[in-house]
Amino acid sequence: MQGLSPGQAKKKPLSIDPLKMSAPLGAALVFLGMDRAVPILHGSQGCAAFAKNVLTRHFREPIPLGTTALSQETVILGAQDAVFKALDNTIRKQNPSVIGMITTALTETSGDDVEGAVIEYGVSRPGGPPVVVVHAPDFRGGLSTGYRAAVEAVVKACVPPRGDGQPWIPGQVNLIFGPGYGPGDVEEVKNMVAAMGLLPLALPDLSTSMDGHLGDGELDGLDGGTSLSDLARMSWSAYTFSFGRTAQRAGEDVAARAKGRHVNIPHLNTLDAVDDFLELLLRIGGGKVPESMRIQRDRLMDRMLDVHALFSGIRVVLAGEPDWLCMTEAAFVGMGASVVAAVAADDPKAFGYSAWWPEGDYGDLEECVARWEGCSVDLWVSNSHGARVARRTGVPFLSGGLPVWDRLGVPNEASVGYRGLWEWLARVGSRLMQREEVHPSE
Amino acid sequence: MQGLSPGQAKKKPLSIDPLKMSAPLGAALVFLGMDRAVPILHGSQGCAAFAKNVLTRHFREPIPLGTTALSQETVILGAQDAVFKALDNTIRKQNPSVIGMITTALTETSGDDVEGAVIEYGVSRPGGPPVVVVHAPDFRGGLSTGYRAAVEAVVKACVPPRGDGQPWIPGQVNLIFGPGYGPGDVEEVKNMVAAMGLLPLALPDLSTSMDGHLGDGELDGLDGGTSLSDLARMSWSAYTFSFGRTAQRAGEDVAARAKGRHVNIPHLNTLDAVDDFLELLLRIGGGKVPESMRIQRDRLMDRMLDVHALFSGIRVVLAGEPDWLCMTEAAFVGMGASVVAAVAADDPKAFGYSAWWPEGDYGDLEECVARWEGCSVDLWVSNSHGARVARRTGVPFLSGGLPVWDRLGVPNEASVGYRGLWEWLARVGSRLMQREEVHPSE
Amino acid sequence: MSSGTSIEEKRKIVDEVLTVYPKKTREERAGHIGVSDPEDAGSCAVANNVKSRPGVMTIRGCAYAGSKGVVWGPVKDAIHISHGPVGCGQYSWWSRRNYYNGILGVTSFVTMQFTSDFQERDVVFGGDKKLTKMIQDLDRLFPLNKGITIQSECPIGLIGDDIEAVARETSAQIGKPVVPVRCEGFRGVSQSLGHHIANDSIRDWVLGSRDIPDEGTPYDVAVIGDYNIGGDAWSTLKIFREMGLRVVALWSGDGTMQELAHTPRAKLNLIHCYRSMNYICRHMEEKYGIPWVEYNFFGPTKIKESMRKIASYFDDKIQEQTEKVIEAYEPMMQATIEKYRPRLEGKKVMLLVGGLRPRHTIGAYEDLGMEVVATGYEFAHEDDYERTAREVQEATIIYDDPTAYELEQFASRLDIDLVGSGIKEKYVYHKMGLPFRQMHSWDYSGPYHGFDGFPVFARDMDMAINNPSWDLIQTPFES
Amino acid sequence: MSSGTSIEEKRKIVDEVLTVYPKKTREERAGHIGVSDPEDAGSCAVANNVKSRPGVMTIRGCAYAGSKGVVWGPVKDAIHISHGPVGCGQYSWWSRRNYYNGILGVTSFVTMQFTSDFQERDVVFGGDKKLTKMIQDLDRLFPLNKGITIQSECPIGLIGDDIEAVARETSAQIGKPVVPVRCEGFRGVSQSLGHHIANDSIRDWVLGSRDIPDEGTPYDVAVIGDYNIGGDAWSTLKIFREMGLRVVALWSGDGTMQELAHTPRAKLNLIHCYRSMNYICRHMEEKYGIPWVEYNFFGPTKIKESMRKIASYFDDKIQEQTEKVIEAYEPMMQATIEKYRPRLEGKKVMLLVGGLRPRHTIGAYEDLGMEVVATGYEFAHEDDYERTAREVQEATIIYDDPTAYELEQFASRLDIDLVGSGIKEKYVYHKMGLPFRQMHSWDYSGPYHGFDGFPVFARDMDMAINNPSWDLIQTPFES
Repeated sequence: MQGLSPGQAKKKPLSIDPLKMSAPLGAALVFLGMDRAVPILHGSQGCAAFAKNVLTRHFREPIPLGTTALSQETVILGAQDAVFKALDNTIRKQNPSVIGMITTALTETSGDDVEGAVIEYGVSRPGGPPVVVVHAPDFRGGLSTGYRAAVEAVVKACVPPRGDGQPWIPGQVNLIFGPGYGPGDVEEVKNMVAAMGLLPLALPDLSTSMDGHLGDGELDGLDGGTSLSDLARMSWSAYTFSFGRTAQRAGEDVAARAKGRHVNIPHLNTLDAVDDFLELLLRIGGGKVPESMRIQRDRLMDRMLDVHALFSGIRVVLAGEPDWLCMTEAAFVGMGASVVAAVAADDPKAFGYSAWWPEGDYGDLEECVARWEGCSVDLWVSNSHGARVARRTGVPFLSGGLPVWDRLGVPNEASVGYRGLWEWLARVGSRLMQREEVHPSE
Repeated sequence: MQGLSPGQAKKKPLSIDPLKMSAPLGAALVFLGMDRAVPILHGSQGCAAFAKNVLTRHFREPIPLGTTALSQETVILGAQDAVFKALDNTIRKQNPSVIGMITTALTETSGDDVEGAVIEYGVSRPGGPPVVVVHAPDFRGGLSTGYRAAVEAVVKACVPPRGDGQPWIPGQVNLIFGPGYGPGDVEEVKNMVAAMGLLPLALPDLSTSMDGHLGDGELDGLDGGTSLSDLARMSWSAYTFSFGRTAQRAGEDVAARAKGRHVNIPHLNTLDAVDDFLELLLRIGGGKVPESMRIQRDRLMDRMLDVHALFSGIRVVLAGEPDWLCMTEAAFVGMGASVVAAVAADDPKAFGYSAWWPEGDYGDLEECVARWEGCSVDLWVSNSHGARVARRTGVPFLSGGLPVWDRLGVPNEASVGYRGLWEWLARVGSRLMQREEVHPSE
Repeated sequence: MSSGTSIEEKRKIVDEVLTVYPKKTREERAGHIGVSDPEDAGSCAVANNVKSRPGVMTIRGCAYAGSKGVVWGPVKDAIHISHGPVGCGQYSWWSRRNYYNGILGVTSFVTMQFTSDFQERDVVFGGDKKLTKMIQDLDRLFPLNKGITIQSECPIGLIGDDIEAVARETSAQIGKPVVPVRCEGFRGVSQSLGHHIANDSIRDWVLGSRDIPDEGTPYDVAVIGDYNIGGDAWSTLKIFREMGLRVVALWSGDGTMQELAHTPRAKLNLIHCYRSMNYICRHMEEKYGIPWVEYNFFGPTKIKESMRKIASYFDDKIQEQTEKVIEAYEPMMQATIEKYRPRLEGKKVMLLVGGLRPRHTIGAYEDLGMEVVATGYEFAHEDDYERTAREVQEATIIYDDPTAYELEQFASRLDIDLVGSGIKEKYVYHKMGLPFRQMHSWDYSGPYHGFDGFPVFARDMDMAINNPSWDLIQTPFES
Repeated sequence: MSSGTSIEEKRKIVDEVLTVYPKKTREERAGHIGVSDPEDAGSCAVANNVKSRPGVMTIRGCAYAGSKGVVWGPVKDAIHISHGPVGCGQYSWWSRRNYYNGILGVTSFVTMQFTSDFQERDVVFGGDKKLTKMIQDLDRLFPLNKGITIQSECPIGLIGDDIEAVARETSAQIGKPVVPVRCEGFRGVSQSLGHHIANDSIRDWVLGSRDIPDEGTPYDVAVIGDYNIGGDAWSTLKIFREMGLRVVALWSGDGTMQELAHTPRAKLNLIHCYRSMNYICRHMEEKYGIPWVEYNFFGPTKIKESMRKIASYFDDKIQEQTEKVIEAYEPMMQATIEKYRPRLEGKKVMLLVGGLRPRHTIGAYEDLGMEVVATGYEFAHEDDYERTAREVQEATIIYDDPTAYELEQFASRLDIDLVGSGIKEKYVYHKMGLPFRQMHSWDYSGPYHGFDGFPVFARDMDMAINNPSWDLIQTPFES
């Protein structure tokens, strides 16, 4: 894979058609995967309104995202009162189990003491739900940076160290997910773990909160996701897996609290990566790979061969969050394609990916175009914003990552595990196939 | 829905770009869903070669389809020797559990006595696998006609009447599928039945034979599907369901042999049709609708609302086999779309659909085009042959039915049940969405 | 349709909804919610344009949204820099569907996104140098741009950057307008102040004089406050042109910098979205003596009324031509009503939108036999509520900046058939089993303005309400 | 590469594979399988063109496939009626990818499908009347067609229809050729007889005389037996034109009725697919004295050899030009070989195809360093095997109409790296974990002919063999 040298990237004073999402949105995403959690963006109303807009279009779900609605005066005179009011109102209306208080560029620039305000609130109104403060200034990193800050803050706040007398619960396994895992992916991993006879505990668990369901009663969009009691029980697990490097430190922290073992899984997007993961689970669980998984594997192998000629040697351009890039690159390379350019929407070095991709401070679509100009590209995969640029430059496009609004059911799609990869191959292969079979004179 | 009067249709002396597949292929399809079954087309080599070609492209699987390889002499002098040799060779090489001997236009025109030959073969070489003769002249009906003949012949040959002392097996349910159900659909129905605590027996069962898997050892494409012992056990089921009218008579016959009850399910392509089916299963099984089904239903409802504006009031043209038309029409109409023209690839009257669609003798793409000319159409759904005509006439196209070769994974797709319909909505909705969001000046 | 009793009933509903609040909040919110009463002139004049309470799920945006997202963004041949961190520009990117003609990246930049992507060092050391460099680079990369605007995000206002100085300096360098807009998100209580700030920035940095070297005609008009969402302005222009008027400027959907600058040549300003653009109309009236007239192009009743009102500013020729245009479209309007009215008659609508829509669309719904039984604004002012009073039926509930809770309560207590609001609310109402249309972006459809827009509007309302899916929202099995 | 020992080894493998058969079958099949031996002239002359045994999974087609599918189908401006039941035309529809220029449904009909869709009553009462009506209708519906052919399906030959009479009558009516083709599927042992019948029908119903009112040139040639699969003929034409030749007719990919009729003007017939078109070349040689020469346009070695051979029929000008063309393409050919040969060197190939490919592609594989270790035909004759003997390396296994069993055995016993055959076989080999390319239709790729085709061919073989998926075909867990 090609890469700009960091020097090249840093020179740019502007970003055109950027892919980078900002940190508060990433932090909010973690709380959307927690049961009865409400994330509050500590900033002006617009911060919450805009982030809510993007998340709503992607998930096609109500997004419970609050705001401290700062105004000129509160910014100048201090925001403690706004924090108090926001917490008061949120607790009375939504009755949340946990609240995420997420800073923004505004409050980080003004140097607001949000921790102090939250502590004081707890003192003055005891008995309320835990309030997890996450620092996510828009000007530091992107979605992944905010996501990581949030998942680590949640672990610190909600996963207690395992007590000396408390044994591990046999077969219970913690799964800490990075932002590359949508609801469909989380579901797939949980299903795999459960199929191996183990008990999965996921953080965050978008598969039950943001999976798009219309249940009885609960209309506020707060139902589903990891509960506080799930988090409390995480310290009773002997094994913790984290998925994607963005979740690695959180996974390590959980394992440290449980005094158990931690394994980071960079991706589950190739057949052998899934095989290896199942081997790990086998060693933990001691059982057998069940028939259902074997059927999925047989189907995956068959499809890999059915589609291999479509992927062999094609040149792909990717743009997205670092974890997603790692996963998607593995899937393409595993099928014989080459990734000729990858642009990260957040700084890959900060997540341990420095060997592969250029710095992502300025990762934008303009860069994406610049990289492949002069070389033929068979497919461009990025979030839906890429569609317009891809169309303009004549490159076949397929949306992936976040936000995606040009296809339906995307949050439920999986690309990991035997079944996820099997579906991914059909999805991507069908897109690639559109280049075939068209008669030249038609 | 509009329809040509039968008179109009009958006037045509020619068929241009026909959708009709011929009967022997339909008959072969049934045997492809039976374990270690080999269908043999009794005709010239080309019959088998062509049908094999079509089925291979659709399923992307080896298709075990034999031929009696008739030549000029054998046609004139009688084909008994060819039948004997074909059976000899097939039994020696493939070691099948059951053979389908399917006539073609050639042998039906020449008046060959294939029953006689098969009986004589059985007498002269006792102990071989059952040979089920199916009459499927190419000049009588289409794929559905051949399919029906085959599934009925299989029931007659392989499902014995229930003996007086033999009780029904509690919870065992027979599922007789028409040609509207691909491997993914059959799997979905079996999963539903199993989730309700019942024991499904399917005929044919493409979900384990034509699902595209690469297992150990068995490379001949004969593994998976309904076994002879499954068929034998079918007479011990108190309930038989048939899916689609093409399978209705076979279902009735199975139920008669089991001295049980039969219900025909026209389609499972709307939420309420699936609800009704589950109610029926509840009455049989007496259990509860499990949580997994509720989750699927909640997701389906949610998606219906997410996509309803895409479907509301759109005008759709369909072309395909009668059962498939019934299913697909139900799905579209259930979502508020209107089917402005439907062209049947086989005579719908012959399957009890006369109230809805015009005679299908001449159902072809030319007709499909003729019907919607002058009125705007938002989507055309038919087998892949429709793509070219749709492109020529500027109508958005989505492939469905058989054969489909312009998308991957199609045999595994489902459109029935909560989950199948949920997936179908994303598939079709995403296609409809491509009309949205394109800026006029881009 | 309604009656005194009905007014009482509605007041009772409002009271019931508010009882859950603590006393202080209840009193405060009561001021924001009224029930229209022809006997009581002040019944619709609810409290407005005050700060939302922190922690409520308001759907309001911020000043940046009002400037970049609404007023400035659609000006197609200028480059609009989201100055500050990446999120604001990213999240609002292409969510308003302001259509335009032109070649993207060459003559038009509407659907592109430019940001200075502030990093920590920019916050610490200031962003003026970066901004200067960026403007120079942009002008080099896109030489056909006709101007550059600086849309300030929150940190800019805190770190003491002097973007006005940068604007003056770079404008001289590139020889084109560079417009600094102080639309930091924390200013004001909603996007509304952003509109005002943006209007003022056009006034101060762009607007020209009446002495424009082009021959005017007596029929020159400017269209103000049509953002061409889904092609709205194109339907609008068609009507004015057919009436015989010459549209010299379009503010701001599909509009250009030159049109903005040359607007003072207009003989009459036609304003559709009063809330977001009244400031500039008042300014032009004061400074140049250009009169302005409000119009409403939703639904045939209001379209015809508006056309005749506008024509009355001109001579007989225009007035006669206007009648001909009305007559020509009559059959199409009738056909639309005949087709959809039987399917929509009596359906009850609840609205919560911004700008002009909560009052302007009422006529269009009524043309289809529907009733708007509750309506309100995200960010309206006193004058909006005054105007609303003239449009609503008796006993309509009117709310200002309602909370999600209030809306959900009204929706269920008023037996609503259709909710019209924004994307952020859409799925909440879906979960309640309530048909919903996005009334900011027309839910990816449009246009809704003018004669061409009404059949689209009617079809969309029909497809939302009459889709069979709504009948299936129940669970048949016992848990 | 090979040696006498190797020949022995191969013979042993053949014997082992055949042992499972009963004696009679074993003897019969042994005649169909040889091992090439330079010492033994007859070693490749295996038994051929005899009936396949019923019940074996032969991949052969029928006479209809040979006529409609191969020879006639690509003639683009004629309408080809599949006369009989619907299946034959339906199943063969657009499976050969014969590319063409022209407007579909107006001037070209290749990718449309026309059938008389026989019903029971047609079988009972005969189809001549229907056929007559159909031809009249087609000519009315598609007035720019240049002729109509009647491709007989099985029942036609049994029910005593007189399609020749219909052809004569309707041809007079529409004033265009109507060609009856007696290619019923039961005739002959494979598609091969269909080629012959189709050739004869062109001879008898279409071919004109040498007296054509157009000035010929000394460089007029006809290209015979290129079906333009994936654009093959276009790559071919390019070379002949660059050599200075004038191609007056193309048989039959992208070809027209007029080209067929005017072929006798050619000074030389260039034949690529000998099997399907040799009949017409021999006829033109006899009747008009037109010489013919076979050529092979797969891979640079054979392309160059063929170009020089063809040039030798012409004057110095052509010969010099030919050398220039060869020289011009040399760098591209070298670059292709340098890129792919290291990835493909020593890979073992097994082929089973029809027509010319089992021998013609050997040179192309060898250009890439690959070995064709087993090859054979679906429907070849004696003369094909004679020609094959000249192309294969020592100890190559050669089989005629092999069964699926035989092929699978050879594939595993010969440690094959790549199988080239048809779509019907493709997935069988996938299940065996063996890379596979469809060598009838180029697996939706192409062209493979000529200089332009070789890089495509090389890339395709590389992507098939070197895809990482093949390494993963194993099951890691215990059952």
